Amino acid sequence: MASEVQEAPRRALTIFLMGSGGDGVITAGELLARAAAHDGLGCHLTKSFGPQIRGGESAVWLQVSADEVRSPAVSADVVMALSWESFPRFAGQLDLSPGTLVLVDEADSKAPDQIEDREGNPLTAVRVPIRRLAEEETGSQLGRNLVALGFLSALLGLPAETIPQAIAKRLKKRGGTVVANNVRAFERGQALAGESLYVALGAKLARGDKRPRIFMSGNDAVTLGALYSGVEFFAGYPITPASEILSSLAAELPGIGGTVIQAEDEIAAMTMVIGASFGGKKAMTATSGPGLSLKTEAIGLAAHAEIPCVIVNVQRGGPSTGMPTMTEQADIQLAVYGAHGDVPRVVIAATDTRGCYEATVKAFYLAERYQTPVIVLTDQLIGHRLEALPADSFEPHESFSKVNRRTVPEDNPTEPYKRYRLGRNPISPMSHPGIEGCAYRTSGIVHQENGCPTSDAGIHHVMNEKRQRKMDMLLKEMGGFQVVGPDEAEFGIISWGSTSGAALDAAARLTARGRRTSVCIVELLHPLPAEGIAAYAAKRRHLAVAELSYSAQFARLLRSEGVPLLDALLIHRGGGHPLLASEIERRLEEQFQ
Amino acid sequence: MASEVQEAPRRALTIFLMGSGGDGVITAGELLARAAAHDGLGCHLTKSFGPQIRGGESAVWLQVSADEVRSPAVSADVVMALSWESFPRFAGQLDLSPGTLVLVDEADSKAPDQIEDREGNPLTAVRVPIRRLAEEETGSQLGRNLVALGFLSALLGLPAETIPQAIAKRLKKRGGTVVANNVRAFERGQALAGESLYVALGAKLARGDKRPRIFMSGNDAVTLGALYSGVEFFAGYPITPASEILSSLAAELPGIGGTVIQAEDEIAAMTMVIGASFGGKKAMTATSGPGLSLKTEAIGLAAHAEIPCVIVNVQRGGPSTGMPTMTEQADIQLAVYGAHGDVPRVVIAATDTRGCYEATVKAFYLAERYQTPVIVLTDQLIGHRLEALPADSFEPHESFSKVNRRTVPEDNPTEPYKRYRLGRNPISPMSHPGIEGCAYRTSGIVHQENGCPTSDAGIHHVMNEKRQRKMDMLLKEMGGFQVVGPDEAEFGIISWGSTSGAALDAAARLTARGRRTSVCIVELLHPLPAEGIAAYAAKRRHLAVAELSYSAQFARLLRSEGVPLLDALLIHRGGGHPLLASEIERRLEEQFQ
Amino acid sequence: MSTVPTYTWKDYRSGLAPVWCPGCGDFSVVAAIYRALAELRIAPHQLAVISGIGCSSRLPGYTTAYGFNAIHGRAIPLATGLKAARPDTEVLVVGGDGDGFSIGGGHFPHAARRNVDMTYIVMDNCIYGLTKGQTSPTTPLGEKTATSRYGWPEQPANPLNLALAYGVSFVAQGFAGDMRTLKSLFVEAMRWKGFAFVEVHSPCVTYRGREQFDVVRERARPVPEDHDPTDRTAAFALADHPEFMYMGVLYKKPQDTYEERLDALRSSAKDASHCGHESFLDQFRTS
Amino acid sequence: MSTVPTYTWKDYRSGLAPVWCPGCGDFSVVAAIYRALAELRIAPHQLAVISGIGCSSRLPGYTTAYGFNAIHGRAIPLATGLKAARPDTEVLVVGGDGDGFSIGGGHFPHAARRNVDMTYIVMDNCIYGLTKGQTSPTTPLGEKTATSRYGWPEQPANPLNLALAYGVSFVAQGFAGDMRTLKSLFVEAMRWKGFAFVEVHSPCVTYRGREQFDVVRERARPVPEDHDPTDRTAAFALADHPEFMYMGVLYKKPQDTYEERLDALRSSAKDASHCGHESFLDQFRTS
Ligand SMILES: Cc1ncc(C[n+]2csc(CCOP(=O)(O)OP(=O)(O)O)c2C)c(N)n1
Ligand SMILES: Cc1ncc(C[n+]2csc(CCOP(=O)(O)OP(=O)(O)O)c2C)c(N)n1
Ligand code: SF4
Ligand code: SF4
Ligand SMILES: [Mg+2]
Ligand SMILES: [Mg+2]
Repeated sequence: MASEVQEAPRRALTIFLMGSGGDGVITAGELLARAAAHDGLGCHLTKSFGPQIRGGESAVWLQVSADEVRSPAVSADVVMALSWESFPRFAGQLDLSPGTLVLVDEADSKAPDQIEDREGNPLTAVRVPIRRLAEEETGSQLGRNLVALGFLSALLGLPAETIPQAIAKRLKKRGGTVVANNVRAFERGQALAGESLYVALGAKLARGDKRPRIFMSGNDAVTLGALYSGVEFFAGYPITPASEILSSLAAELPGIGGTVIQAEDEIAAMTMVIGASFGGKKAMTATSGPGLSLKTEAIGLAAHAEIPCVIVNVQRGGPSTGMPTMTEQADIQLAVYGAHGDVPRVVIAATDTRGCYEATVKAFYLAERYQTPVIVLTDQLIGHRLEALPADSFEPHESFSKVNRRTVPEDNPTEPYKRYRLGRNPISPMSHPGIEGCAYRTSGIVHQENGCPTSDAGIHHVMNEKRQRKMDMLLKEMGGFQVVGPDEAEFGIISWGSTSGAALDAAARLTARGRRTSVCIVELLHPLPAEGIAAYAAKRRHLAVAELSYSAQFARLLRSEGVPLLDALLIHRGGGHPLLASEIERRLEEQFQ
Repeated sequence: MASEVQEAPRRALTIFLMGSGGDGVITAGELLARAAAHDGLGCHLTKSFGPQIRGGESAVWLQVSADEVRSPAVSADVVMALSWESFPRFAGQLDLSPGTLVLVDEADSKAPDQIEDREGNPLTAVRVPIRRLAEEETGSQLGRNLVALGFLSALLGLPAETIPQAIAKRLKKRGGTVVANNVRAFERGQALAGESLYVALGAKLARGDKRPRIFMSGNDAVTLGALYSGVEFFAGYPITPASEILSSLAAELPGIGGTVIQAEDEIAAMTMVIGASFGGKKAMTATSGPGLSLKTEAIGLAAHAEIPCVIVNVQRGGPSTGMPTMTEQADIQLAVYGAHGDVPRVVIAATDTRGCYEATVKAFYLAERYQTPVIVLTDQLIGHRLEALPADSFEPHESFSKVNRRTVPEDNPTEPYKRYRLGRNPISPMSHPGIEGCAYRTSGIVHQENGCPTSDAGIHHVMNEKRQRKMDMLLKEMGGFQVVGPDEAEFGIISWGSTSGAALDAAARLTARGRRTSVCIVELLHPLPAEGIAAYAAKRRHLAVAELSYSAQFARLLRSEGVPLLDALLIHRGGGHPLLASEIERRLEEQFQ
Repeated sequence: MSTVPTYTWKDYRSGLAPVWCPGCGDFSVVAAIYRALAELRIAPHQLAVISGIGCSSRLPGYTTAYGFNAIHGRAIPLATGLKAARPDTEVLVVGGDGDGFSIGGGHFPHAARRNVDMTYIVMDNCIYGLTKGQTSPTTPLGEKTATSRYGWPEQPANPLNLALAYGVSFVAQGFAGDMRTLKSLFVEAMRWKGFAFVEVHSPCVTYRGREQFDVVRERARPVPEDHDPTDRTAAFALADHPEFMYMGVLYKKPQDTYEERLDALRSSAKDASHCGHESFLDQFRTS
Repeated sequence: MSTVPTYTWKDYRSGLAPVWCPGCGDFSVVAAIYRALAELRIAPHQLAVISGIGCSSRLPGYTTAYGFNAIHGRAIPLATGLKAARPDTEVLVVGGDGDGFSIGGGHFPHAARRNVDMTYIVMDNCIYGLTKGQTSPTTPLGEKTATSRYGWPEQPANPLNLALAYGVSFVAQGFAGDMRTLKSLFVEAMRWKGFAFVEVHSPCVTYRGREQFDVVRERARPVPEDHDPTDRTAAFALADHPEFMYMGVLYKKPQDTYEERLDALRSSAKDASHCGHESFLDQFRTS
């Protein structure tokens, strides 16, 4: 088998670890990934589950690399099966190739004698005594994940101590014997790999510099961003894949004087947020597609009454209940255009874990500065994926902390207070209960400067204008997109959100092969920096738009807002599985060869 | 004053009748308009109210014409004030000119001595003894509306008997004396006009042929269309300006075996409709903006589960509660793009009363044939406006009655029934409770052919495709737009919904002045016949898009779906008042002189 | 001579294997439903099982009936529309405490007021199972869950009280740990003409532990023999009992069903006026 | 030495003239609110009046307080958010029967369970006034309205029963025809620590006629002197009375407020762990 092992230092490796319910695949994956991150490797951990809450199949993808990992892979270098039984569930998303090393328990009766890839080519399958070793050390097959962990950690050449320390910490409560047994199971796994030559696969993986890392999901980064921004109020309703934000803030906010309410539904959550912000507090909610659909009416109210608030929407597969645990990028039109009437609102997108943090911080800044609802679009892929990041990834943002809160009038001003004062500056100070002399009444009905209802079409017009002018100002302030890649790129890919990583990887590979390609990542979806994007597009000889939506919602948005796409290649499909760098690359090559 | 009267036969006349609460302005306006319609005049009656439920100001615009009336006017030839008090409320929308004849009660102390237009030019104001005559005949000032009615009916040269007959019918229950008094008040008004020369104003109005007419609002036409289509179930929640559809169907449907439920909210209404349609019945709801926002999630379910249903949305001023009794065309993006995920649905638009009927009939046809939710967009202007139409305007529609109901499987089929069978025809027969051997389970979760849930991305793709292919078929079947005007028009106006009438009038006037102008009226907003519209656009030297939305939602939709508008002139503004032919005309002239 | 077909419980079980966690209370509920249906001899194609979203809401998929696992919280109005469309269909609504009392809580009172002839079975586990253990409206005060690390600060709702206040015409309580009683409650509920509500304590073993079975079992008592089920005040008292959970029928009082009232209304409409397309149009003719 | 400012009812009346129909019951309600506020000496800028949409929901505009005439049915959650954000603000929620029991009916039980410290005044006219006379959840069975030409086929909801079943800690009933009692009920409700609900019969003269004042007046009785307002079963019985409408406080029982529980929870959170940005981030450090 040694012949199969690449001798040149590899820069990246993908491990797929799968099992059935109770196999402890997720725990093993997380421990392995944390240790790899700590050892200086870039890494992404993606989890995959069956429909069962408990007892179903589960798997983790671990992508490790000497460089930053930017986009998902489906090809696996190593597949480790704790139960082969779960293989059919994942077969569709696994791209196995003759180079893939498949590790199967020697005692697994469900595994066929000959393991093949989708084309029927035989794969290198090795039987390993995982279960036997586990039983020997822990007296139970439950220790199998530790043996596997040991094996894989040796394979990655991770320092021998890191993981045993983590095991000890996790199992401390269960007593010294349990810890010792489990650590021994781990070590047997290590040794098992050490005896073989597979260890060369990963041990020789080039390393980045060894610095402590942060290993975090996008949803956690949203929470972090909200805490950094000083969120004071959160109301939400549980929904996959956004619930972690509610849970985390429910744990964090009360201790610093804030409030978290688990509302009775999404409409209540959204209107609670409006109420808290009417009360002068920084307020936020988080949801996924079905919840965003329900919030539509209330978001219109927030825009109309100029209520600052942040709405995080972690997209999942749709339409309707769709595929709650899988990703898609098809809530963009709802975010940008949902709600009756002309409703200016801000929509910004996050591309990865760090992006989730940044978008949230920006969202609070924009909401408070421009007194408007701001929708942050992330998705299941980045919401749930764990990424290793440099420890200083979340340094304070000078530019976005400068406006900490909406402008508020003074008590007892000399002139009568007008909530929606019209003037050169479309942003008018916002009072809140408690400020004397500035009480006002507002409503969802068209209002005058002082908030009183009116049915005067002229006032309707100037208030429409006021809200639109805020968007114009905001657009001027924010760049709204970012171009990565060679300056004079001939190929251009316009992308957004979690697909951007794949676009970047595709561009890098194309550029490496002589086709200079850059990527325009759109961060501000509304108001859209259409001019800048159009200018970028105009300079490319070949243009593609890449996104994970069956109906190409992003491309439609670009056209709608004035980016004429004309001959652009639209790379798009429905979700479930993320769009891959290889797909984008192939489509571009085919089209523009 | 005779000198002011045009001697050449007029073809159109606009009367503005206003008063305070209890003045009976609406009753008088309706009686007058019905009589005018019966006498062969084209006519539109538009009502306008203050925010009060009772006791506020109210007014009617009556536009009569020898030809069909197509679009609203704001210039008035005659203003009749039962109470001058209400004038400020309407001043903003009234376009008075030196030619306007203003009739004020001689006893009205609120009226100034000199009545002026907005520029301060003095107007022809005549003091008439309306109140005195009313008191003489009915013993109360409550009869003022009848005196005014008599006056205006003489002015329009309507046959002397028609209105007294109608009065007698209306007041029958209140006894002979009341009828006699009121008829006399009416006759005094007639005589008053007769004594003067004003009568020449309208009496000489050219007439169309005298045939019985139908005098009906758009909302009533929707109800009629639904009844014609055999609607079996309606669920709705009251909302201005759509409530009349609920009220009328609640009166009509039970008697023919159907069901109407006033639901607890719009979400309930929409899901009740889904339930009834799942049960195999033709089902429908009607709402306005805020309600459509709330239905967003459920519409996604209907599209995903392929449930036929019709959703009528009578647009009003937005965002949020906005201007409930005034018109706007700004729910188009919500209708076309609202809902998370990729949600194909059909959106069709109505332009006027007859259009409301036709769109509703088409909607049922399309919903049942393609098993999809169909949204019909109308608006407050056409929903509430009363129009005179030829008696044969609502003849059965051959083409749209051919598919009466979705295809349904037979009891106990030989092959296992699959609700979402994939095949060459994307339309798969739909079973319902009661059919033996075809029970199936469906859901909002991604489903397999038999309706069972799945998280297989491949199936997600083919089901996306199935739904999209239905839209492609539908688009091929329907024209989706209509071009009116000279073949080789140099100017083109693309418009939709209630603004189309103004576009047609603008085009006619421009053409008459030598600028050959045609109008492309888009009826199918989604799936959009983009190719056809683009071809139309490409042939015009100058292009404009006309709509009543501050943010130009229609123009954005055109671009989004692939109609490159490039240099087109976007004529758009927020609602409240409808877009006028004169505005469109002026903008086109300014831009393309 | 026509023969009434007979069914066994297996005739109602679909080929789809439940994805519920081993030990979940919902297994007994579906088993009791199969058996109640067999006893009532309801043909699967004459039955519709409607739900929202949740672990419990997956139940329709495990039957051979017409089924709709719709959107979260909207099972009741969907079923109301269906029942109005097909009054001959037996309509069963099933779901969880979150689905029914939280997001869907605004629909329950209205179906009750209308007295729609259907059976509503709630599998109450005092938690959000499907979304992994957040609090629900019936989670006890002070409990620690995924969304209440420091203890839940809200009083729970009492679903029986709600049903009684809403005027539900048949109110019962059951327990997944007692399948036999459950089955007979379901039989009675489905036979009931009008809206029947059965609150079933169906423990979530994953997020609240197996011991919930014991917790309920210890508090469970049969409805006292001398209880008058037509006495609403007495029913309130049983529902509100601080210690015991009374299993059985707490309240039942016949009342016109929605379907009957709609039928009556259709008759008076027919008597009162000409209805429908032609006569509606006639109102608008100027002559 | 600080002096407590005094206010007269006019200090709460805004410059906006009500657009209600002459004779509408809501005039008395707003008048009673002005007077209750003056008696309680609540500074207008320390007060927020929140509503949804409806004739009655226009009320905030007629006050000098902070006001939000929001969207239909969502006054309660909006007010809940506001109260959590500004616990020092006196929060008053006002609205109609449609707003509160129909579209907004899903929120009422949860604010009650939480025992949010606010006062909820419903101006119940058994009809949808603003949209011109459609039935509401409290419209009597058989009534003919804009949406029920042949008589309404649904049983009305009993708002007092709802409130009691929801666990509202203060439940009262008043009548627009008796402004004096109304004012004192409002004073008591606003003084109440926790969620206080006042069901006010406020006739819609336009769509149900002036005679509704008489209909209510005839059935109105003061709550019996010997009624124990902490006895919920007794309160149910009064609420359910087939003939009389008992005016006054039917039920009140002190209970921890949501604000108190949230405060307690904040304390235990502070004790339990480091919270906030830095410590949250630390959890994710690989070392
Ligand atoms: C509109 C919407 N919001 C939230 C969700 C997420 N969600 C799915 S099931 C559920 C709650 C499940 O709890 P319950 O109804 O008690 O059922 P259980 O799983 O406990 O049986 C939630 C919040 C959703 N699917 N749709
Ligand atoms: C989402 C939504 N649906 C419907 C409406 C229309 N609407 C406004 S007020 C109202 C009901 C008013 O009834 P109620 O709450 O009893 O107040 P009242 O006018 O009787 O005081 C309705 C249905 C709306 N504004 N928003
Ligand atoms: S999570 Fe709980 S409710 Fe859901 S299947 Fe598992 S045990 Fe049952
Ligand atoms: S319609 Fe009724 S509720 Fe509304 S203001 Fe008039 S009387 Fe009052
Ligand atoms: Mg539950
Ligand atoms: Mg009301």
